[in-house]
Amino acid sequence: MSDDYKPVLRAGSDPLVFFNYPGADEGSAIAPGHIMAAAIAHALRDGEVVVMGANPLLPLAASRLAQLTHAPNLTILTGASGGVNTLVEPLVPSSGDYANLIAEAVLTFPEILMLQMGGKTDIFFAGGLQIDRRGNCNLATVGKHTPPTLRGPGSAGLPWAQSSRRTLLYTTSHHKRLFVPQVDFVSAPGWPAGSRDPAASGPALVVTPLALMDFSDEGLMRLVSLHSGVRLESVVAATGFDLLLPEGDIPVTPQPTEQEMRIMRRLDPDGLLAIVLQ
Amino acid sequence: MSDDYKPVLRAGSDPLVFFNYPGADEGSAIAPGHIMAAAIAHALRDGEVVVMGANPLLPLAASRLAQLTHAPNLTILTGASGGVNTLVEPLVPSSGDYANLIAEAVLTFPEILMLQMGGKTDIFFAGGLQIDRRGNCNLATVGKHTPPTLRGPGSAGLPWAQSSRRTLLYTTSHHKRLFVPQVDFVSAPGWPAGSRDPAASGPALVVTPLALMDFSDEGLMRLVSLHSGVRLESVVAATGFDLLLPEGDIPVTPQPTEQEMRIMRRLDPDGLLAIVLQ
Amino acid sequence: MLHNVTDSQAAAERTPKVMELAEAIAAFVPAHAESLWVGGMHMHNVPMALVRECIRQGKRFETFYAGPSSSLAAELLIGSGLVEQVVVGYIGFEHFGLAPVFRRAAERPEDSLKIIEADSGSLTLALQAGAWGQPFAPLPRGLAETSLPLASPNFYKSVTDPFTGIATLAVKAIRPSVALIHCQQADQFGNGIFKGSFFVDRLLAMASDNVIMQVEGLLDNAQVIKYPQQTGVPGFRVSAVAPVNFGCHPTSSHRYYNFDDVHLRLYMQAASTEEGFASYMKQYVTGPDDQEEYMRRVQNQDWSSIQEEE
Amino acid sequence: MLHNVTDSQAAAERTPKVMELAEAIAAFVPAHAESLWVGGMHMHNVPMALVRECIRQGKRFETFYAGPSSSLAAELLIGSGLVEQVVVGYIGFEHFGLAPVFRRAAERPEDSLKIIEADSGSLTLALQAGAWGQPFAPLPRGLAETSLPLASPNFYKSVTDPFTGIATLAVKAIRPSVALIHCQQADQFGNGIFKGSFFVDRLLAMASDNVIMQVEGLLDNAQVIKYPQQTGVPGFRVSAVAPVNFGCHPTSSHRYYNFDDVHLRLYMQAASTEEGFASYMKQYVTGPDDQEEYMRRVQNQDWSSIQEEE
Repeated sequence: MSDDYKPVLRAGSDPLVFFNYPGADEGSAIAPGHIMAAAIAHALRDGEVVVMGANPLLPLAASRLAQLTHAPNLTILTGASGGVNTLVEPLVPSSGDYANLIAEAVLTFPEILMLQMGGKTDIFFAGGLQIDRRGNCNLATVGKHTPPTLRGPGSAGLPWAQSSRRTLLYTTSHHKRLFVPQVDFVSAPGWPAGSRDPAASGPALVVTPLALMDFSDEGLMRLVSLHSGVRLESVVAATGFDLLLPEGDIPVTPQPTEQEMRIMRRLDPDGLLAIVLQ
Repeated sequence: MSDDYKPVLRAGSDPLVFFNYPGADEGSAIAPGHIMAAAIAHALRDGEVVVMGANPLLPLAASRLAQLTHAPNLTILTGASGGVNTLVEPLVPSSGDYANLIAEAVLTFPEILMLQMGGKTDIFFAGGLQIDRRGNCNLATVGKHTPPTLRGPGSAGLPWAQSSRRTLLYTTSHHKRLFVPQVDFVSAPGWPAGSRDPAASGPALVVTPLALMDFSDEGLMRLVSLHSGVRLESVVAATGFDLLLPEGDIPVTPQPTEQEMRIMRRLDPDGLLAIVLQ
Repeated sequence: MLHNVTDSQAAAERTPKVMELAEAIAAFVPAHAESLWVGGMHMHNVPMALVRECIRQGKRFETFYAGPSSSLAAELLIGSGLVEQVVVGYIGFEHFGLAPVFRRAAERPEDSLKIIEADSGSLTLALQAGAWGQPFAPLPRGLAETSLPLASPNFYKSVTDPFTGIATLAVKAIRPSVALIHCQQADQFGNGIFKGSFFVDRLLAMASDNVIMQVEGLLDNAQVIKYPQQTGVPGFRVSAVAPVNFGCHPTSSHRYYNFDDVHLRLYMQAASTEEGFASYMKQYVTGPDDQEEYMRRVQNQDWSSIQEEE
Repeated sequence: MLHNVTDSQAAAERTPKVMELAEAIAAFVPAHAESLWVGGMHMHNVPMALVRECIRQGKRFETFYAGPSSSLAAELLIGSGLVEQVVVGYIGFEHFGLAPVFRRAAERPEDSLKIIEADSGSLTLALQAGAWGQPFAPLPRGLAETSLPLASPNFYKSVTDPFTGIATLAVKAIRPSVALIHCQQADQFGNGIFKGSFFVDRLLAMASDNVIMQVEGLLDNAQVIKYPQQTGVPGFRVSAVAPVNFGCHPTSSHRYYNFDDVHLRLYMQAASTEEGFASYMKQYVTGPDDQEEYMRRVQNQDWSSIQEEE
């Protein structure tokens, strides 16, 4: 630490020491967060460039997991901080954290946007207040626009999702108010009506605490697998539109391997992945 | 010097040690270059921001002289290097020199252009292959455009001269091929026909080895003063258009004071200011 | 070779830009400013001491640019009623949740706050265009498929690409009349250093008419000259430098201190009701005369009671 | 807190990007590339070893962007006849004088080289628009009063500002298919460090399809991670890293060596005639097999004879 490092305000306010979430445990059991992170990691290919926005704990855990297993050439852009290939452990929950600058480079935020909007990234992570069956995401307003019944934070970087080859959607819950037939406001565009252009970019995967979904050739959301212990009826009941089902038996999302769990516990000793998701 | 500093190619190739110009002397006499630098320095006001392009020895000497005398709050942007308020002594002849980074900040070159084009600078320095009576400057082609009789380097940053409040023109010679009735190509626009809008930005001063000139209310070049020992006839003969003359006696450009000469000799111990200008 | 004593003497004659916080805001923020952009992002490097002082002095802003990612600054300014119109890229608190005051203002049936729905990328491109003196910024493809152009037809307009004839959306250049930014350190002439992330703040300082900078501490000009590549904001872009301890609290100052999760959760809880927000404002913004008194109140806060309430 | 041994093991599995100079050019520069932009400015940080290798391998470029300020790279590429069209911001040698080969090509009556008259500001804005995925860049006011729009009506086109209705000039976005850049140092994954000025090279690396980087020397990834703010070019933007000694010669490499005024004056003198240029090319560009042989020839040059000629 440099000699100009200031005395901390009080215990816990050190920029490189993070508070424990209330209720944080050792995270020894496999939680939905671990299954989700592993599933996202499997979707990332070696050599790809991923960019993430606010609240990036899950995509960051998934990307680091991929880097430490099958994708050592993955490049991670940690949103607001401008960090490239952050190495911080444990992971931190805020995208703009100083800790994310334990990294290979620090870009300005305009540069992060430039790389994203300029098509220099392969993967964009997104979520929303609402997601519909075509993968449209809403981070702005629910209900009519003025005044809304629920005011979200705003569309942030979501309108530029298509500038990355694939968008991976993730949610920390799975219910009918979230998975709606049609979003009230399109922050990130999903697949247009009609059959999907194979060369087009758009939402590729949806990861929730219950299940893994992708999109059909017609651009409609389709169940890929159910997480261990989740019943199809629960997912259908929690989804506000007719989810396409895979042919034949519905697979179970692979449980994280022992090695994957070991890495995730190291990245996340406080079990944030297990807590943040209910 | 840092530990990664490389062995030099041979004597003289050290990035912080500059070659002597052939014929460089102690510069003890007052040369036209000193008169010009002092005249430019006098035109700079405290608190202004100046930006210079290629081959900046003269404007850099003038700006440093101003900073060290009446304008301590002057800000100097040294073109290609991106250096802000360079302090290097002796001055170096190339705008992109590493030595110019003995400075307060290093900007990228896009940032230098951004500040210039975005109107955040007060003074732009320009010159050209041709300058006409309205202050238009040509750095592109003499004669017809394709093919030209003389191909210059190109317009560089000159088209954005008006983004700075005042443009100061300087030349290292004064002859009829340079001071023409009308430039063959406008790289930097001068004053338009008609009377000058007092709020408009444009060329304010022309400094040559013979004389100092400004522009009338109609935007026409006008003699301000003759350098010591220069006769009016010489200037008239070397100027390819009717130069407006001041009313009454024509003043002599002030000789640099003892203090100014002392500073210039310190900034330029090799007498480059005396040599570059013939 | 290096600058010598005479230069240092000249530097000594330069006018320092160091001011008291209140003095800087009084001098460089008009009573009714056209527009405001606050540096930092999310819960990081937000110049909260400058924001609180603007509120104390009752400065009004026609437009507040909440981009690319605003949090507490937007909340306090909106909640104080000092902002007429907010252009929204993002206002929220990441893992702490949605912005309670912004939500309440937006969800109210009466139209007290004008909200222009925008996005972080367009806001940043508009700021960059402003810095370059460009009149507007054409946008990359993609935005036409969102609801934004319809929701904000005056913010996003269509223009025909003169090279391809293809219609593309564009945003007008933004040149904030006031920018508030935080650097960890600066010299007395305003050469500011980011000890961590840059966020949008370097660009912001280049684009804005008036830049007011708060810093954790001052350093010598000689130190700045030693590592000029480290300078994040060149001094000539800065109107005033205000040194202030813990000036970003409760957001973080990179390398100096982390965001204050306890205080932020206290804010989230208080601001969940109008009354709670009003008492928060009284206790922490309008009540304290200055940053020192603010910090005393923060430090005397009974943390344990708040944590027990969880 | 910090990355641990396991990470280093993973990093060890990453594919290094280090290549021999000739191999890098062979692998990443198409035989007939659409466009080329060379980093550095004037006589500084120009990746001359990469440029000479492109010429040795006979790579052809449809468009060469001579912006914002090109010197010897433009000369050698134009003189080799490998460039079909050059977009000119500035080609010259500052205090050494005008560019002799460029002059000769331009002043010839027959139209062997297509020259697009442009300017450094517009070229840089076009590159920036390319990096952002914007279709074009509107220009600040002023250019309409120059001769440029008339001289280059396909480079500068008029567009109507959709917010004000005012006509403004614009340039099409530029995304170079090949960028050659010089960093003083890089790690094996292409994280490059500028030890001095950045010039346009950081932006260039973000905008271009293929970025080939030469460096004076390699450093450990661990060193890069120690000072991440120092990284000028993030590795993922780089296709290949070629370590080469004195790779910018006869231009400078900031902090490493100054430009070689003797060799530059030798060049200026030789290139003042076609025959002289041809023998310069044979001696210093096409003749030597590689950078080592080039440097031997440079070092064996009889400096004193050249200096006597002055």
